Amino acid sequence: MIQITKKHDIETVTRIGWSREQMAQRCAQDIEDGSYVNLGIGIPEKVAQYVPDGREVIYHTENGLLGMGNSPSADELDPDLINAGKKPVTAIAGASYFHHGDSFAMIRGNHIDVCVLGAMQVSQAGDLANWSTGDADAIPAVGGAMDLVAGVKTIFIITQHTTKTGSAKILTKCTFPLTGQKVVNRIYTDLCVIDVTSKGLVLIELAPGISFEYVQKRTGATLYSAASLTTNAAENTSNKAQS
Amino acid sequence: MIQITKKHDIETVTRIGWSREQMAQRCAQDIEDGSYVNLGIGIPEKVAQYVPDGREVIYHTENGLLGMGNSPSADELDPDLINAGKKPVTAIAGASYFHHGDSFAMIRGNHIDVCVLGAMQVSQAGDLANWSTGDADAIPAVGGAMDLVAGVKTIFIITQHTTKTGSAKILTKCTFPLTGQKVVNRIYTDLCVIDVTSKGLVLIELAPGISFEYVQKRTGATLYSAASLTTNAAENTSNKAQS
Amino acid sequence: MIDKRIASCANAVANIKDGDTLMIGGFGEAGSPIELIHALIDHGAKNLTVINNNTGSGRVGLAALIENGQVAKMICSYPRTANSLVFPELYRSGKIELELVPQGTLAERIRAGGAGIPAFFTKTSVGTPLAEGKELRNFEGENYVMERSLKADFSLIKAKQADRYGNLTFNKTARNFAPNMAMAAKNTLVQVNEIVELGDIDPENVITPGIFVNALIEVTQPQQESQLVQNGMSYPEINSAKKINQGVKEV
Amino acid sequence: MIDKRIASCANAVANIKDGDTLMIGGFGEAGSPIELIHALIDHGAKNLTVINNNTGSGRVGLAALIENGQVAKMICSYPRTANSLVFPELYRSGKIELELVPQGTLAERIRAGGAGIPAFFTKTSVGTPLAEGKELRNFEGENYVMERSLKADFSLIKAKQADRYGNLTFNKTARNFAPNMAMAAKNTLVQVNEIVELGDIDPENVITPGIFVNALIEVTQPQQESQLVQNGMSYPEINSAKKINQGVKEV
Repeated sequence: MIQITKKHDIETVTRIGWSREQMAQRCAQDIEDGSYVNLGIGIPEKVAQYVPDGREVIYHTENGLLGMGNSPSADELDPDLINAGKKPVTAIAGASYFHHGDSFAMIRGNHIDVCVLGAMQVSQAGDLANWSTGDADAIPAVGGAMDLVAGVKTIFIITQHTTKTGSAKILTKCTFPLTGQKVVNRIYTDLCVIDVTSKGLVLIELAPGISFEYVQKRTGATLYSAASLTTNAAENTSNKAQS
Repeated sequence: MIQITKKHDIETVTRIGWSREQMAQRCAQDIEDGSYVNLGIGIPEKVAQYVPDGREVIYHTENGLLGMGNSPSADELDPDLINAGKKPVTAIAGASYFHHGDSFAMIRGNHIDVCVLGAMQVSQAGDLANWSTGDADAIPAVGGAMDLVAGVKTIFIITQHTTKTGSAKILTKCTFPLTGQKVVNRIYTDLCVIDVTSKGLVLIELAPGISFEYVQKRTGATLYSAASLTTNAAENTSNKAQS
Repeated sequence: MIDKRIASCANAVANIKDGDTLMIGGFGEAGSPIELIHALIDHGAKNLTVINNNTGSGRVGLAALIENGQVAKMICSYPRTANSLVFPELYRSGKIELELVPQGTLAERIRAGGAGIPAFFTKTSVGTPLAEGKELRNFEGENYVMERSLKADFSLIKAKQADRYGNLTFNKTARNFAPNMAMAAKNTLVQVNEIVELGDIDPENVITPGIFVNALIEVTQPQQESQLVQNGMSYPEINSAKKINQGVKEV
Repeated sequence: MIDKRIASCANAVANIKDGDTLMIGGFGEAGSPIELIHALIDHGAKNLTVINNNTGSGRVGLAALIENGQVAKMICSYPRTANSLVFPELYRSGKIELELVPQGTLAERIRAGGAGIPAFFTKTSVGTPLAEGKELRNFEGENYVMERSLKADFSLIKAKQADRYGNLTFNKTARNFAPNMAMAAKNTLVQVNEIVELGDIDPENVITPGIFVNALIEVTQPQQESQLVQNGMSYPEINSAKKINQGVKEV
């Protein structure tokens, strides 16, 4: 979260909480060894690079590849080998290609363990809105998002805690058209980590220097504090971020 | 059809009409060049060997092979390469293997041109009964028959015109449990060839020496004579059979 | 004799009629049969319904077909991309219809069309605007929406290898919708990089069996959509006979 | 680290519980995972529901599992074959339940179970006794029957090659139900002729991606059901440790 303070006409921009990289890094801690994982476009893509050493994770891209590797070097590049964001990728040893029917059978049939996606809004019930603002003039486009949230076992959301204008994105009820109902399991924001539980939104971890009250003020739904709430000391984590 | 005549205690067994081989041979004339064909167990299997030279036909076996070839020689034999009757087969150049889901998508999705099957009973509406006598003590077994008749474009039936005890198998209405409703297109018996049309059963060809009346007497439904009814001269065809 | 090889893309698309429904393979440019699409622009069939995951990019391939006014309706999951110039404008001005379908539901509706399944149930889109007007049904405590199959008059796809029976293999993620689309159309037209002898493709590795294929056109060096877009090309402007026939081997 | 190799068939089947639903691959003997089935006989789990196209032959493999009283119900399309001794007797004496399903509907119900589709419509069996009690529905003038998906606690299948991720290839028509069953079970146990290195199987030629596989047991020289039947063998009588472990390579 970026805070802008005006004092004597001098703008001071201060970063509070986790950066995009740190959000991806935090999320990556929760990707277990041996998982089959689908990463959405944007910050979710960054999760792969932070999965802790020693864990073997297989990446699925819904356009038809299990075992997606890194970006290709110039001579590896093949326009026929792309990810769901239509960017060139590679395939690891032990990969497999399949058609869309089979790829979405994999998704719809609950075979993928984790999907990490961005969000426009998340409700306290775990409803997700991430494909349309409902603007009549917008070109509606959904891609595989509705299939992923309906079919993948665990849905992680990575998102800024509020919109650029400071409005809450985590709400009692979404106002944008839904991508899916009761689908989100955990939310990683720049301020905290929140679990979606049957009792409501439970805050399980705070970014360095962030308080429960600070987060609650910027959330459009009631937050509960986990018994085991982790508070990260500001200095510790900024060290981490530099390392 | 076998006719048994008793005279002075001497039984004379006379074959009238087409033999099993000739029925298969007659049916094979109607398999067009370039067809995808599924052949049932029994007489239908024999059709492949009589398809006229110069026609290229691809055989499908529903357990997962398109491009089934002949029986294997001893050293070609692989118990993993079998047909729907669980007999060893071979695969031609240009064959493909697929799983049951895909194989029956091929069938159900109307992609196979012709299926040739045996019958217990056929009705004048084209209903087919060929999987069960409805006998309470019998072990019911259906295999792929219901899928084939529901999905294949053209269904040819090869059957003896009557049962061993002389009862009609071609009927106003089947009495045995159905395999499918209104599915049969053409029936090849030892006595004749019959088309199932919206107007009823139309006799289009007679075996050598067989008359319309002879067939009608052994049929449990009204037959109509095709304008173009082919009558095969007895001597001609018996020559053919010897050649 | 079964020989599905056709001399040219123009011959292959000749029977497409005004008002037909077409499935066009590809996810973005990967698997897009650009030479077949350009032949269809030359052909001129109008009032088409086109099923594709996207709506093309730049002013070539599918985007050019749309720009040329041949498409009345798109059925797709993601009609905008980084370089999508044509569709958004036509859509906003009400000149083209859009049926938006979740990507997996789109794939399964096509698969169902090819597999003789008129309708199926899926959890995807339940509780969202894309389930509106569709039948909902509860199975074992969960809600599902009923989706209908999709079929087409023609499918236009791109493959890597083919034999004269029409057995196909694909290249990497260019496979995407092609095997499903090949099953769901009355006529499947395939532009293929290489036509090989019968038996050259191991029967274990055939992805699309020839039974689903009607016509094969060998295009040994297909144009790359992203390169054409990058070079600011548009179709039919790039339609000098020489350019288009590059790589098309007459058979 | 993802390594799905398991030391023995006994280990693989250890978690199968009384009352579980099992899918067992194979069409006749082709693709039948006979070593896994024999391990399940040793294991002894009872009151099983078994989904297989047939009911086995002779007194080995699936037939032996049934004869051993472990199967309460069979879901299959063709429960009798030339050498089927065990099932008919038990069925006639009311000791085993049978759900008869057309072969293609069986395959599609399994495929649906793996693909997250709770129900679909098919023309197969309309107007026959096998459609009785099922919902009929008219789509565009044709009647279809609604069929529900099938899922299982375990699938037991046989493959040709595997890598440690569980990517599989199959041999010829032994492929049959295995790829669909691998998708439809919570746990898929695979006996495989050969375990190869990651990358040895071309990603284009993987038939079952590893995501659908839970355990791999290398059985380099599996027993051939027809030979055992021909030799009048029965299981567990042939269960000398030596015979059964023939060809099972410990990993």
